Amino acid sequence: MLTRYKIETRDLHLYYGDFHALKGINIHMEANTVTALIGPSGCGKSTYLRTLNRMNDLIEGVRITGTTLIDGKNIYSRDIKIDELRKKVGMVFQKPNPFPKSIFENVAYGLRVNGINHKKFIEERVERCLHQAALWDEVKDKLRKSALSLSGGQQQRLCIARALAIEPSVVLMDEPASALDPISTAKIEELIYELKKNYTIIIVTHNMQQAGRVSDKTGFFYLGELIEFDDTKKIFTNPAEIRTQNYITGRFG
Amino acid sequence: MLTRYKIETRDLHLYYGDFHALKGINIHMEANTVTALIGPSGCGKSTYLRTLNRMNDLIEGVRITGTTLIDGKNIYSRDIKIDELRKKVGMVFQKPNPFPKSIFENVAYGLRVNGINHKKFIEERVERCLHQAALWDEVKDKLRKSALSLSGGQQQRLCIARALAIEPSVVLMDEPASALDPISTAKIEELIYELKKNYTIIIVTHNMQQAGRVSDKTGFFYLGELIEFDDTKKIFTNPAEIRTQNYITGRFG
Amino acid sequence: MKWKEKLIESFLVFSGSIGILTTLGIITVLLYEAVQFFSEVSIVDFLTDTEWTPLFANKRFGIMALLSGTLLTTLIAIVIALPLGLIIAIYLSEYADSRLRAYIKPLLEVLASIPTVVYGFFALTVVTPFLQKFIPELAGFNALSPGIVMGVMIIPLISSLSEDALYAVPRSLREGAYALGSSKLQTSFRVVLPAASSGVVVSVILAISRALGETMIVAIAAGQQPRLTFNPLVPIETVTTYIVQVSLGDVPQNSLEYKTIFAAGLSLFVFTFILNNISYFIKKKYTQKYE
Amino acid sequence: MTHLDTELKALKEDMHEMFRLVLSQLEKSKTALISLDKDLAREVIVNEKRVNSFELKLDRDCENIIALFNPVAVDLRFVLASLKINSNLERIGDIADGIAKFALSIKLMPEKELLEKTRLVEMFDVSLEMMRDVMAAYENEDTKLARSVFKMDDVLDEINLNASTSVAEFIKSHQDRINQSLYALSTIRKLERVGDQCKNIAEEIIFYIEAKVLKHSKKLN
Amino acid sequence: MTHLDTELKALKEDMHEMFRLVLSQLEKSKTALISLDKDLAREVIVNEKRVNSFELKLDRDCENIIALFNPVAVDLRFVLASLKINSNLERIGDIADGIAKFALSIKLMPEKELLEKTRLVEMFDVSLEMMRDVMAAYENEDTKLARSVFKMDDVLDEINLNASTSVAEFIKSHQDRINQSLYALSTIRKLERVGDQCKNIAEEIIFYIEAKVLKHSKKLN
Amino acid sequence: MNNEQKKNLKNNLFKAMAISATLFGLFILAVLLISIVIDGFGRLSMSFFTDLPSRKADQAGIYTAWTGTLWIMIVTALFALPVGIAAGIYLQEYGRKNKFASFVDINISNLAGVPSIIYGLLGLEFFVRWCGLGQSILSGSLTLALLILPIIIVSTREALKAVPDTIREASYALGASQWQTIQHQVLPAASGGIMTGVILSLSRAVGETAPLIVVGALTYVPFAPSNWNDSFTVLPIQIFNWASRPQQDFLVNAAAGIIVLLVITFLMNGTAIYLRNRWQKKIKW
Ligand SMILES: Nc1ncnc2c1ncn2[C@@H]1O[C@H](COP(=O)(O)OP(=O)(O)OP(=O)(O)O)[C@@H](O)[C@H]1O
Ligand SMILES: Nc1ncnc2c1ncn2[C@@H]1O[C@H](COP(=O)(O)OP(=O)(O)OP(=O)(O)O)[C@@H](O)[C@H]1O
Ligand SMILES: [Mg+2]
Ligand SMILES: [Mg+2]
Ligand SMILES: O=P([O-])([O-])[O-]
Repeated sequence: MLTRYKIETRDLHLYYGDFHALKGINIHMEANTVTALIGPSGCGKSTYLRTLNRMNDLIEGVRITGTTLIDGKNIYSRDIKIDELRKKVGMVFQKPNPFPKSIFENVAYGLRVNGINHKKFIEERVERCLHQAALWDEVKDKLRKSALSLSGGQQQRLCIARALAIEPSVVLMDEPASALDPISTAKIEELIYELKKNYTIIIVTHNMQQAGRVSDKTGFFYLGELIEFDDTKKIFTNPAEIRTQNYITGRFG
Repeated sequence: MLTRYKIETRDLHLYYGDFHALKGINIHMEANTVTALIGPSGCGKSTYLRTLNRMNDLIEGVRITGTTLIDGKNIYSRDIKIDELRKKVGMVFQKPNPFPKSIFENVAYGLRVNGINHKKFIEERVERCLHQAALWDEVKDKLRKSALSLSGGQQQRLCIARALAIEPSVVLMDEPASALDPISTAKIEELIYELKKNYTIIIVTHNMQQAGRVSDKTGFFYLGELIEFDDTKKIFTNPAEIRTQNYITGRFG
Repeated sequence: MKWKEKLIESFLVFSGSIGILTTLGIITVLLYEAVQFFSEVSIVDFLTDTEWTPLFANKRFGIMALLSGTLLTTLIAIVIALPLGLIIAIYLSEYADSRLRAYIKPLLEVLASIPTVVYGFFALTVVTPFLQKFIPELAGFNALSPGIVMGVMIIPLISSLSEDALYAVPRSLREGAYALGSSKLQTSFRVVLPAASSGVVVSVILAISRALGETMIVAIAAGQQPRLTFNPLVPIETVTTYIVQVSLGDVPQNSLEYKTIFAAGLSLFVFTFILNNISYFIKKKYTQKYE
Repeated sequence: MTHLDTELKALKEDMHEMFRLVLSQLEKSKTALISLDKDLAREVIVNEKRVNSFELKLDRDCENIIALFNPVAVDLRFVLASLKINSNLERIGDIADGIAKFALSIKLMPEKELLEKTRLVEMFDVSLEMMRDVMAAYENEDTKLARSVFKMDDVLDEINLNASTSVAEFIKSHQDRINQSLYALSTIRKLERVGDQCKNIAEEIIFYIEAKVLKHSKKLN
Repeated sequence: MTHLDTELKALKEDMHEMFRLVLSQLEKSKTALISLDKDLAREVIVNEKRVNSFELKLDRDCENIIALFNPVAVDLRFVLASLKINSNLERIGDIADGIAKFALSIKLMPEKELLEKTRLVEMFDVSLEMMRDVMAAYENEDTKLARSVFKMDDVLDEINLNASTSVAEFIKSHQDRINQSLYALSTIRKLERVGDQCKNIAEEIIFYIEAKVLKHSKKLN
Repeated sequence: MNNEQKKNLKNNLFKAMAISATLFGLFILAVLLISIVIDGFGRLSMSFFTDLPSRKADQAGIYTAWTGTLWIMIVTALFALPVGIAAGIYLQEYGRKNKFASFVDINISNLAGVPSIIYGLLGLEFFVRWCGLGQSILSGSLTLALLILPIIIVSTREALKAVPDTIREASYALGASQWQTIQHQVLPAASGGIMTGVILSLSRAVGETAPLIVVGALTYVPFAPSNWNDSFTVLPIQIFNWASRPQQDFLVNAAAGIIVLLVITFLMNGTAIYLRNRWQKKIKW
């Protein structure tokens, strides 16, 4: 289908069983931008994020209508291979979740399950991704050590490197820094800012300041609806919707 | 001992076994103020807070030197009864931790374990404390329901009511809102602002904005030392120490 | 790749269903033989008769005679194990320092890993003679001695599972209680124990169920004399012992005697089945409260 | 009400105080000049210190609110607008002080003809009117009222534009009153500035309420 | 470098641009008036629009930085100082524009005697010097340099104080040049304002670097 | 007495009770072990392991018993392990929410509580009679396999449950299929826990007596089994047999047999505990 956007969602509805979790979402992201999704707890931010790599398929009883295009292709059409989609749309989770393997194997895993076994190639890719995730200098001497021996912030950057290893073009992040201390958080935010050059990034965050700092566009979700979607600057200085304003100024509920 | 402050700590050192966790802390709080303790993870904020109600006594291998006066009395002297101290110095924890009892019984618990059984008295106290914690209206019709049925934010306010029930004059809060969503957080912050009229409050927080919003004084801890302690306004507009400035402006490490 | 995964997955499904097949098997087998049994023996007699003498010429089929033995030994075991197990659990979880707990808990668990024949032998050769010193009228085979030994055997069942439940109560809850000025004992009994109550109840039910089904200890040390009594000093026979007794003899298949063991087994099964279900639902309902 | 709301309310009240203070300064400076009331002029000059310290306090308050509460959207616009209005008010205070100083410098009551020709009194009145309007607009978040001052500023501009000519004319016929005329001209120039400041204030009010930037835009209203 | 640092750096660069733009406006307005170069005057008037829109942009940038990055301490002081310096610069731009308009209004080259008597050229030079100094002070975070402008402002004040008298004297002897003289006086009043603005800028610079509030304080330096 | 003192007294009283209770449990354990060692240690000799059973106590050995136990253990493991682990994987990974799986779940938890002798009845009727396997090692092993299946399934599930969901999601998010995720991430991470469960369940099988008696293990077998269709006896049954005899000498034999049985059980349990500790230390989520 035709779209000039990297990602475009049209009239997306999602139901968990009877519960209508997303109500007609229309949103689009351009390539190489950072989009932040904010909103009160339970408003559907994560749910929307997870429609983009079809992570919600893993949950039973989920029903979806509407269209989501990535690079112009409907990701819910039949000829889409879900594994391929997930390779293209990487994901980083709230809590750092490295595999209980070595640092090296964590990054290499995505390649291996996708049938790549060429040693040299894997080594190069691992190094490059660790560089990209600004982690190489800290781990280059202990690639064979367990990933669990890293600090929380390092683990999260490792998870980012791991996601980058399969060369996604979109990276989804679901509250990637909420389990981290402020210093690690700052590092992750810097990283997001860097990664923007090569990736389209969507980040869910509870932290309004974070949305302000890292994103170009911001979407405000409320009760399953996308209330407002605009330039982050606009949202934070002059939101069009009163609900958005109430939320970001803390006058909610 | 003589002190004109509600709480005064002089040259406090604390060791966890060999680890020197607090290094010569000197700090004092006036009555009816809110003091925020900030600093990077592991700098000793919680440790210091927990010296004030001797919660650290529960941990094996802790050694303490120096003096801490509350209302002019050395809380580590022999004639201090630890249960009495803890009644005077209430505490609210990071994650809401209501007892798996009814809402009413949660608030009444502190009275009961201190040997108070007068029904009327307990009822009145429970109601008053729930009012103070700005929770009464939300729970007055379900006082006999389990406290676990409340939302996270409500649970945390219940924990505050529980702490108030034994009429402490000091309330310690260790990251009381870090497990809550922004809306509940705002409610807790309002509450702290209200409680200030009657209590001396010390709050540990990771969230600098929170320190700015709720506190009159702010102390910045780093590697077990109290680097700077001053009016919150001063700290946030013009800190005296370059390390403080680096921390609050996010230019740390 | 794909078909390999399909194959693996079908094996997984098959394995999953073995559990159901087993249950079905048990019920079918017990019912199949029991139905035949009840076609020959009236179910009223079975439940009301006070004697159990299927191997004698004068056949009487009063299951109560066996059940009373089972209940008696179980009761003795629980009377021993419940208070001891619970106190130990609270002590280990709330009072003992971590190093002490690390040693004591596995040591106590050794009690549960000892094969039951060993306990039977122990009851017969050590405990009974020892008890006889204080209670001269105690018979060589009796309910008391195996009951006590069974109690000791299930102590770790209660203490370990309860301790797990107590220990799983978040530390923050204890700190909450201490911060309100409560003592250790108050904290343990008023906050921690209620918070862990479902786990504790489950452990007790499991212990009871285990005692009901216990075989070898009673088979060795309780004698094989079915009688409807609650006197712990005389020989008795439990449901399980009877089944062993019959299996050891040369009872022809398809004989009525042969079928009795299925009728007896069915009675036992019904008891434990109910208990297990109760504990399952308690567990389902109350776990994950703190997550 | 949130803690931030409390702070914003306090800020607004203090701003209102500042408005009143500066307005009274300007009123007094008018009387001082026109009626040549030197005592009043001295009072204005003394009070200028109060204006200055009040400006500092408000400045500091705005800074603290931003540093401690991280206001966004309408709250941030309100604080920033107040910050700027505050400095506009301080400048009006300065102007009142300057006019009072003129009143101290001249020896004779300003010639009636001069006042009429230069329309100085009218100018005073219009600028005071503008100040009162923006004050009320700020108080009541009334953008309509705020917009009304733009028209009034046109009057000031017109008077200002003709000022040189009328002063020059007056000087030609009143060689003895050159000094006084020059002060009149300077006062006119100053009052024109007051009009500008009020316009700025009005723009800031509109900016904070409607988030529309009017400043420097061609068409107003 | 953090994201905020990047933004602050960009802000500083833009502010520098604004400084240069306004400085060049003031320089050109000087030439336009003194050499009566009407084309140059027109250029200044046209460029004023650029200054205005640049001010708006910088204003908006500061607001965005505050809204999005919640700067505190030195960062916040820098942004707030820039916000105020920006509006000071815009006013200097306004003044340059006003002077250029005077240049368009007068018909004859300003009399040499008038210029000498009123020390107008000197005034221009001093205020340009002040502007260059605060610009460099901002650039290099040099509080010493910033402090140096306070002394220079004294010169302007003195000239301004004597301006009425000297213009009055000049008018007496040059009745045909009244208009021109009045414009000269107005220009002097304006340049005095430039001095004030530069002083304000210097105060803001010192405030942001040292967190010391100098504004309205009695003793400077 | 004031409130404070009362609190203290109660506290100390409770502590005294708790320590006595703990010591009581440990005391019984000690008495049990010591009395058995005293009774049986002298009887242990090489020939005790190599002698066939006999009517004369001093000539009787446990040769047939321990070979039978070995056979039973191996054959039981052969059936129970793959099926048990597979069922655990199925229930935990595939059928987490569906009705069938939750039905199976109730079942498993029930089976875990069914008295072992009931399994004996099942084995007797189903394997021995209906399947016609006779009173053989195979019948016994299959019975024990069913008996320990719930233990293996439950411990497999526990071990899998301990692997956080985030690990699975991470793997899916990298484009791995479900089986790849299980194979590469979940199983390796859970292997320690599964191993522990397996060993514990086998150690349980080694000690089981009643179901094998019901299935028809003989108390007297004059030869060692050579394949899984042979009839057999096992150590606990041998012990039971000796313990049931009135002669004192056979009680000594029983004690000696018990020592052997206990050593085997303790070794297996010790291994399991060791494995569990190492596994828990290695992986901290
Ligand atoms: N698996 C599920 N089954 C049923 N309802 C669900 C499920 N997952 C989420 N929901 C519901 O859908 C709504 C949106 O959930 P979602 O996780 O997207 O919220 P969110 O905006 O990410 O909130 P948070 O900030 O707390 O993460 C919530 O009301 C939630 O209860
Ligand atoms: N029980 C303990 N035993 C040994 N060391 C401890 C213990 N508790 C804390 N520490 C150490 O003492 C230091 C201070 O800990 P503390 O919990 O006070 O930090 P904090 O400032 O509260 O950090 P955070 O923001 O992460 O809560 C840390 O280095 C920590 O590792
Ligand atoms: Mg979410
Ligand atoms: Mg802490
Ligand atoms: O555990 P038992 O085999 O004796 O039932």
